[in-house]
Amino acid sequence: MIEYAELVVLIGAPLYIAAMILYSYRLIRGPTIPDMVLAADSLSYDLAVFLMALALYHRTSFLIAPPIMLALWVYLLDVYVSKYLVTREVGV
Amino acid sequence: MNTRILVLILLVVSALSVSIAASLLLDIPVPRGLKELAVYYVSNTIRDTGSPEAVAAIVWDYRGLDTIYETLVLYLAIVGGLAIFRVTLKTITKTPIGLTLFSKTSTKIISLLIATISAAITFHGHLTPGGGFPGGSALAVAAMLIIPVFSMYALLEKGVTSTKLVALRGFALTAIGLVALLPVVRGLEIVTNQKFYPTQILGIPVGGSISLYNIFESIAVASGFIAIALYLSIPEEAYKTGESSA
Amino acid sequence: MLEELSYILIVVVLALNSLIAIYGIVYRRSLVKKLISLTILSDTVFIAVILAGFYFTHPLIPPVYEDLGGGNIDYMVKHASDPLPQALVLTGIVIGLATNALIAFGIIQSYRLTGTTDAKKIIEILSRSGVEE
Amino acid sequence: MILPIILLITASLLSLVFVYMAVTERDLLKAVVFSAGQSISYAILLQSMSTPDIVMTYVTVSVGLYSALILFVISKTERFEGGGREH
Amino acid sequence: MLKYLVVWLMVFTIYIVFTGSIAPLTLITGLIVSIVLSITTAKYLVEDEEKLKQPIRLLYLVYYFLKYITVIELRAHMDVVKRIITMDIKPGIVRVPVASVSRYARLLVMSSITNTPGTVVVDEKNDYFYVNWIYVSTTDPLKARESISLEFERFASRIFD
Amino acid sequence: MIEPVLFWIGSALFIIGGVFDLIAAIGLVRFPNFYVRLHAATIGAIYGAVLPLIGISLMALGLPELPGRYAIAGASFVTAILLLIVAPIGSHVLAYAAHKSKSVEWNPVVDHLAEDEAK
Repeated sequence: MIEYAELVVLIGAPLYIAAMILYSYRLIRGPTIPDMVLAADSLSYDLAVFLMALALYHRTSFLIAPPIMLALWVYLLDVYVSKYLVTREVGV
Repeated sequence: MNTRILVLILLVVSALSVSIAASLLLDIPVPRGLKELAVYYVSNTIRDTGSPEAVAAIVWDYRGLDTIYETLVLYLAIVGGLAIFRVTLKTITKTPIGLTLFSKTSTKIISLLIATISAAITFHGHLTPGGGFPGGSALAVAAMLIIPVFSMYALLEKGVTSTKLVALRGFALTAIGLVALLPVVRGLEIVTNQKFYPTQILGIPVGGSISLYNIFESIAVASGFIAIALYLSIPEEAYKTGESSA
Repeated sequence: MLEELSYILIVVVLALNSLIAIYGIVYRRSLVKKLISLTILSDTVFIAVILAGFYFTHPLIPPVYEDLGGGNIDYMVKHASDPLPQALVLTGIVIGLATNALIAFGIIQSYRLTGTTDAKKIIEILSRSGVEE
Repeated sequence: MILPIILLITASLLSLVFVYMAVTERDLLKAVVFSAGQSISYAILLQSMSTPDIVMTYVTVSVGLYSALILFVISKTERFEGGGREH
Repeated sequence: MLKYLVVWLMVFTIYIVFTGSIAPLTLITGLIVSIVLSITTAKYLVEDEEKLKQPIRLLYLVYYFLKYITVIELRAHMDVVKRIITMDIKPGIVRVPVASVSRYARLLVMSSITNTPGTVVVDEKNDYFYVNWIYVSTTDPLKARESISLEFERFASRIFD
Repeated sequence: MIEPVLFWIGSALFIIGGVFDLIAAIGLVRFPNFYVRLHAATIGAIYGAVLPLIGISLMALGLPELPGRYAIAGASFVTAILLLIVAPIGSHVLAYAAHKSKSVEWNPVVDHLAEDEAK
């Protein structure tokens, strides 16, 4: 059964990697800063899924915590960039 | 602008072509096995340290003394940074601006969840990946989310001041030192783990001193970074209007 | 074949990355840009240290046992990643953050004194006010 | 073994692009976002080398705390290399 | 008193689900963590304790979650996927009135609107949501409300108001 | 006997999520400005991330020989729930900041928010 899991992850991988490259293209090109932060958001949500699937691929339960961090900390980037754009001073 | 993209494409293409050529032409051996020192660490970690996690075992047991000194460096760097900014936070009063109401409501929930997850990472640091450093920095992020969303004054009103945080940090550092020094009273070496601290309490694996170190290190890292963030978020006007009391 | 390609490519890319970061530290005039380049350089060095303990096997698992019972030591020795570089890098990352925070405090303070973050202009201002370089 | 190899190749090329863009960008705010992208691609490298301890600390510090720190610095100094807070 | 219990239960459940084990170590540390966090944060999280005494609201929430993630989302996703292929867009920001009162009800309505592809809440002012809409079919606030947020609001007022 | 069913449902969700993620990425590249790209990013966050995470959780539950399968399932489920809370707030905050700072140029059909702010 676990070989099938590996196969499923391998079939899904090209989709996620292609999406990753397209998101990075938008992150590099993005004319404005909100565009770039949006692309970084989507990139890390995509990777949260894919890195979690890597735990199935390597058959271990110890690779599960990093994706949750990746998904959460990009929210921190969102909040800080938005606050800077709105008020110029982050702390007030 | 255009030359910049051109140079970028040149860089990527040359990196790719050099490595393709090297992998085709040269016979470079790639590593296919663990190094001998690592074999020792991986196979003996449970017997030597009582922790199934080899990284935590190295950080806090095999090379525990290094880590304690590095924690001291961390403490000094933060204290040095705070010494450059000499201002008392009490003198500044201003109405908080913050972000939108939605982000305020949801940041409350998200911070609670982050704190929960960071506690889970810290307390299982001797059994699963994680431990003091990731748990502590995650806890710091929970507080650093509050600063832009509610503004720093919200934290100050609740009594979270950087003086208290530096004091908390000092306490955590003292606790780490005590845990390291305590085996000396029974004539053992400094930073002794298994001969002094129990590996299991009532059948629950606690990993000797490793879990204690993890908890205190997490407190130290979190309070240090929150103190830095609080100092950095003092608005510039506080300096220009001369409200600072240097 | 692919394994060799990926290994060499990572080494080449890490070398290029550190060269670009050093260019940023040395030739860029903004102090903030120097700080960003410094973080990139330290990250690259951390990856290089981790790469020193990396090897090709499938599955590649973290060096963690399932329980205290000991488990299958042979399986772990064949498939676990190297714990020593990880332990060294782990403390390095956090200490790097603290020292970079110290540098950030310094940059802000020098901006308050001189009104610019441009390294050349700072030297000009200092030499005009009679302070030796 | 094929999946980690593909990830290593893609992520290392991405990191090269992000590092170059971050160092040569004049707008420091954009440089911060590029350096966050560089951190994300390094996180992929680390995760495919199976080092979860490092990934956790690295992602927290490098995507979250470094970005916040440098944004604090930019908000207190100037946004563009060579002066100026606005466009 | 009840609010502490509810926050405690939430934190404890998240802790257990995240670690995925019921070993004694997890249970003991989870108990400590959840008690500490519920004592320190419950007063900021819960506004009205009376509503917690009606568990029917929780059932509504679960039913809403299931219906939302399958039926409503699928319809909206297909719409936007079609627009990605055909590039048939007419973007704009429209006013949408909201009737929900409590903060959590509004947060739920807002999250539902934003999580549906095609609509994003930009701002909130004087009981109006300002919604960025990918295809503005009407500029009249009441008609826009019918096609954007009416269904969410019905559930939200049942769950949180 | 339930386990193969769970596993195959989970794999289907994982693959479908990948397809939606790719479509979202194409949308993010093709759409003309930030306010329209927000909608493509929402696809990437909900059907491109939350759905496949639930799928991975089901897959892990359906694999009895996987060590620590409950940990994988639980962590993916918690990540999915967190994304459901975090993703809309991220988009909303970014849209708010872009509109407040006027850093994005676009030609809307109608912009009630700008009209109300001009009053």
